[in-house]
Amino acid sequence: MVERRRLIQAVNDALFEEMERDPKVVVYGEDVELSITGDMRGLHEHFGHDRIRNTPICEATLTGMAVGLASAGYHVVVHMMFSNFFYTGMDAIGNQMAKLRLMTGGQVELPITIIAGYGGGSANAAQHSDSAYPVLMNLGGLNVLTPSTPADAKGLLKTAIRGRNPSFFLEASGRGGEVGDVPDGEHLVPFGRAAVRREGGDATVLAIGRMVKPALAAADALAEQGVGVEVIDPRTLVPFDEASLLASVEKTGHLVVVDEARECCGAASQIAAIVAEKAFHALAGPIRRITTPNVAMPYAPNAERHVIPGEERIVAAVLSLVGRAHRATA
Amino acid sequence: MVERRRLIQAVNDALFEEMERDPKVVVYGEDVELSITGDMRGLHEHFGHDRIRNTPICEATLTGMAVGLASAGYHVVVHMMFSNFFYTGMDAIGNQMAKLRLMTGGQVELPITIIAGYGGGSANAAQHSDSAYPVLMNLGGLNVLTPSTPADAKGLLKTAIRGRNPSFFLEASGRGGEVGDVPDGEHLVPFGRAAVRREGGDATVLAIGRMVKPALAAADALAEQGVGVEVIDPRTLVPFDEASLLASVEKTGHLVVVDEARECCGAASQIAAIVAEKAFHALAGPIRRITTPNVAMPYAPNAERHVIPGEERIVAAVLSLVGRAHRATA
Amino acid sequence: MATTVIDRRTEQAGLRSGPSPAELLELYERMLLVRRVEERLRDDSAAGKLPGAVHLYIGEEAVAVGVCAHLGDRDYVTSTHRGHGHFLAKGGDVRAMMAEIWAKEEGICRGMGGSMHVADVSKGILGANGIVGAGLAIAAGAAFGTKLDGDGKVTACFFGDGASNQGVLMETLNLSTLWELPLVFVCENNTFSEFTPSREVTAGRIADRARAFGMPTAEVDGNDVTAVWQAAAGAVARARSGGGPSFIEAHTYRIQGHFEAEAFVLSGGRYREDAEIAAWTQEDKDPVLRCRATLLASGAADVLHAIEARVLAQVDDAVRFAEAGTPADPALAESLMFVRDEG
Amino acid sequence: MATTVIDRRTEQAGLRSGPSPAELLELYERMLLVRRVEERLRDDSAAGKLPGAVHLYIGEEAVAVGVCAHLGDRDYVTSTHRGHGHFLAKGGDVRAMMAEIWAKEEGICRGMGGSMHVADVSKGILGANGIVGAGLAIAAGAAFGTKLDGDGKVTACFFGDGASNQGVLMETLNLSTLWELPLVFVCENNTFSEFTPSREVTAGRIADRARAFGMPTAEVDGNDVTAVWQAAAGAVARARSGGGPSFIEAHTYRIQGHFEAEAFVLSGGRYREDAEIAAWTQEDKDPVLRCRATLLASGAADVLHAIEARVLAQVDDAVRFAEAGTPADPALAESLMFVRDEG
Ligand SMILES: Cc1ncc(C[n+]2csc(CCOP(=O)(O)OP(=O)(O)O)c2C)c(N)n1
Ligand SMILES: Cc1ncc(C[n+]2csc(CCOP(=O)(O)OP(=O)(O)O)c2C)c(N)n1
Ligand SMILES: [Mg+2]
Ligand SMILES: [Mg+2]
Repeated sequence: MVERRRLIQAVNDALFEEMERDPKVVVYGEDVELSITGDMRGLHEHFGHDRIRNTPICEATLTGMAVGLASAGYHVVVHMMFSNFFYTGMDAIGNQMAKLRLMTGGQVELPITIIAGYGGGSANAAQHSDSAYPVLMNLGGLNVLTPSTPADAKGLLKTAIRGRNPSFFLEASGRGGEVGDVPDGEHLVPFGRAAVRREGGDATVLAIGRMVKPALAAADALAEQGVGVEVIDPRTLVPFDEASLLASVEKTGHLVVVDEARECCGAASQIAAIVAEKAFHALAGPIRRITTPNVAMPYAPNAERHVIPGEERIVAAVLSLVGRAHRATA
Repeated sequence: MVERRRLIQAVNDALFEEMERDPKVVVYGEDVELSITGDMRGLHEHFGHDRIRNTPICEATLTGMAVGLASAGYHVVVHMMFSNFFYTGMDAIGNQMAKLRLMTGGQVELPITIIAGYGGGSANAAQHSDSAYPVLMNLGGLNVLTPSTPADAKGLLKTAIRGRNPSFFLEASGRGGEVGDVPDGEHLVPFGRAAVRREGGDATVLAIGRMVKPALAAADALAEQGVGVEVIDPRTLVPFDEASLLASVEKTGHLVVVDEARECCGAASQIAAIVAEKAFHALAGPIRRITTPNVAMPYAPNAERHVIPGEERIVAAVLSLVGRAHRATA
Repeated sequence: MATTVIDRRTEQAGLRSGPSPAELLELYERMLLVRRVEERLRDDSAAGKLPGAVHLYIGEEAVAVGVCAHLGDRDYVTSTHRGHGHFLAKGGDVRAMMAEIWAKEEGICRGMGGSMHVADVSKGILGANGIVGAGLAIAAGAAFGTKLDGDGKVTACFFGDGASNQGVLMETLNLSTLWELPLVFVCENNTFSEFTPSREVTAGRIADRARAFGMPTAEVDGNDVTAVWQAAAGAVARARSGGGPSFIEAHTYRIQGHFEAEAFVLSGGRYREDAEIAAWTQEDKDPVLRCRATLLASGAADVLHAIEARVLAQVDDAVRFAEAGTPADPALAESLMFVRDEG
Repeated sequence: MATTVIDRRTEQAGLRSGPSPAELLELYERMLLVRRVEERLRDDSAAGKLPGAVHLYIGEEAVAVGVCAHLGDRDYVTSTHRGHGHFLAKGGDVRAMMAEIWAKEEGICRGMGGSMHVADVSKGILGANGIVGAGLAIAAGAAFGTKLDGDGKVTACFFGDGASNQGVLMETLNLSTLWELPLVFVCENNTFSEFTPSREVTAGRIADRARAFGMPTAEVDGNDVTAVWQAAAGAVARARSGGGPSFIEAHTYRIQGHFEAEAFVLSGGRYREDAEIAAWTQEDKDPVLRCRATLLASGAADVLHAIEARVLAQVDDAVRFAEAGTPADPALAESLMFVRDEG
């Protein structure tokens, strides 16, 4: 059985279920009680001040506290609003969460889930629009989750909260209203397993998070031109499902990676590098990255649209690879 | 005319010369007056408390202050000791330095030079051994400099201090004693121009910062086996000299990227992705990344050696590409 | 806030007793400009004409205006996400700000920054800032620069009660005390951090955090422009003459929501009473009405009418200018990231 | 430090007047253990036997020992880069610590952490930390956890005068006050941040930063183990009984260099006088000698000999254990990064 849920409801459901299941799950963050993004709505009334709590504005302490609270046996959920605020709380992310398990010789487990919105498209300007996950991916010890559907949002968040490692759960800003089917009852999504969102034989398009939607639209458009596109949604960037991607590239011979994060050392770079190393002989052409260029997000909506990847850029990239560009766009 | 200088002296020379040249150059940081790494030695005696100054331990403010001081017309040099401490001062790096010029519509210039050591190999353990530049590279608005010789250290640092953008000048920890020729007099090295450290026709090895040395050693070893390796030192990662690299790969058909930073979304990923996109048709085989795996740096020296790239791994990677592995290593 | 507490040291700084009648009129006009601009932004935001979020300063105008009255173009300010008031009080151009919020090429940041990032560096306005607390360290850096310049420039740093819980406050209190920076900390305590009442997230008195460093500190009624003006006079004079940093905590109240889509995102969630808001809009509290009443009592009715008309005309003109502007140039996103000069 | 200042609130916390004679002997033995272990580390580091940098606590032993005397295995501590003393005072195993510093598989962190990261979570030692100030927030988190557990566990957070300038101090003072966390802040003011004298980088009195939050605060002679013990007794009792956080500033002195390669890296650079160091090694200042003198005066000479012998044997045994250990397993670097369990 499935149920239609908005993405933000699915997140909210996951939190309710996990807090209900395990009294050791504790949530805190700035303004989580009134929940301005909606993902935390109702939790305070239901679970009370010990389980979910507003904090002062002090990201350095919020991330550091998560380490101590997790070390003391709790499963910690921290809401950080926008992924730009990771930088404000970066010390404990980069120097503690990502390293402490190794540094202690495996003595600590850090079941920490950090939730934050990411990405542009809402004229929030540079300081509220970063897709800050490549930074996390380079730090070594952090899981990075980029759900694109309500079902995955719910299932990945539940897995994260139950897990025993630090995980960053990234919500595409402004996409909370999107609706999808969510399986009834206990729904968990494992880390490191990509979803093939659409099958196709001519090119593989790997799209991350909010980029899955324009990738699917591009695949539709390309199908009309006779180009079969396989759309892969990795769902988690760390751990990353190499096998599914490599299998798809073995089949199609072409790869386009679509990512809203900046190009330089972005997730798309990492994925392109993996394929250039491990599926080189299957490649029939260059690997294209469709990303936001190396810029801060501009405020003006037309400028935002100019830099954020969209359907047309994906279509053009695929066509440039499959060699039908002229015929198809003529 | 050239002079033999230790790397750390070359850095010190650059600071002396630029502070002498421009009274608007100001230096601060924790313990810069006594200069424990040696790069700042003598500056305090010579230029006094207004030009170089010890600060309290407060990285968030140190990086933020740089933005204000630069906005007020100064060329700011901040010493941050170890690149791990970038995380502690990350907010102003990620949310201000990297973005403010765009956000103000180009009103501000931020001539800021941040100096820090990076990398492992000294049993400093995880919190003092990160090669934290991939994080910077993803932020969009920051120059990233990784000199590998005394001459480049001097020339790049001088260019950075005179420049009008934020630049991160990264010193390989524990390598300050290495000696090299430095041209006499005014010596500037432009950003975005790679150096070909050794020519060769069979494979291109791009090596970053402290990895240039093992790459050259590997090239020597491979030469004995009849394999000609071209060693490229990009010198600056942002801006990056794509043209030189692509030209080399066009010639050799093979690329190995050697980087001490972690593999995931590291500099090597970015460089591999560029080549997989722009020189695909020149490639005769997969692109190999030789990096530190996605781990925190362990303390034990044997474990450090296990994870940090070295000559053998480079040799093996090149041999795996040029197809002489069995013959050569037999 | 009925009481005005000023530390002894501030009193000793040799203040004039308050603004002159002419100065008070100027303060009033500046406050009214901020108010009318933001009422227009409120309406245009509700009408869906503005792209991003707008955080309004309505009810807090006396703070920015009272402080900036003592600053010239060569002095610096750093501001917050709620920065229109600081921008206008420091002499920023209304048209250029309005065009910015409308995402136009004519905007002060060419449409790249928007409401949360209005800056005019030529006027010493180093920028509104979307990162809570970030302005504190930037201000310390600017103040360090002016200290090195040695020509008496002053930096004022505006920040909220919420920002006061960011560690960077303590760091900059420490450093500016040690380095005797010409810096005026201005805490706008409007009783809320977004939707959280300050008292739930703020222990002790904020001003005590500065007192712990021995910094001259004043707590003032932030809705009384004269009280703010007076405290700032002392603090700015002290900074200008090399006396180092001072701290002003201005008690005020945010009349609008945290931002203009608040009702929508909270979908019924409540964190304050309507009656509380209403009380702060009365003539005994609202800083614009209060100042107006004082001026009326001194017989300035005609002048007030002229001011009102002038301000409204200015706002209309600015909106027309913004509306008629050219859409921002998308290519700027790439061309403006670096000054391309090195090497 | 001749004077001991204790706030009135601390006095009221109903302390015993000091440790019993038997307890004082235990405190002495623990201090001596820290001292002798570190003397051995000093020598072995100079001899090039230890891989990384070692930061020694010599001269500051009374702080860790006086505080940890009130803590059990289920209580938590967070520590600093100078963490051997905290580790041993909190009951960490000497052999396991020594083997860690020798980079051996038998090390408490299996050779992955080293001197700067000694941790024994089973003993509540959440770890030495190479990031100055990081322990403050971690301690607040642990204290929040124990508050939720509601079973009277206490967290003590050790940090330096240098760390006191990190904003995270103010953030955790604020949050722990609001949330009434069972947390004891222990500032070890040893007058230096690396090679910078504290007064050059630290404005005001550090304890005043806590007083600004209304936190019970004590300034004590950190070289007098009884004074530390007493202040900690009050603070720990308060935390245990739900009375919230307290702050102790212990005035002490770092006798060794910032780290053991100091003379080498400074190559002649000086930041303090030899005479100053020498003064702190005298019987009226050095915490171990001072305690010893007190015990001698009370006629415990024989016991002291036995203790000295026992401690030296323990150190020898630990070094032998470490030296004979297996080199760390390099593969751990990869296998320990994650608990591989999800999905
Ligand atoms: C570093 C950071 N954390 C969180 C936010 C989200 N945020 C925006 S405004 C705000 C509240 C600020 O409160 P205060 O400083 O009192 O300013 P006010 O809005 O009341 O003017 C918060 C939490 C942010 N912008 N930056
Ligand atoms: C975030 C950070 N900044 C800088 C350093 C470098 N550093 C190591 S110890 C130290 C001084 C610490 O002084 P204090 O807190 O007084 O401790 P003490 O060494 O005196 O025990 C500094 C600056 C660091 N380890 N971490
Ligand atoms: Mg507020
Ligand atoms: Mg110290």
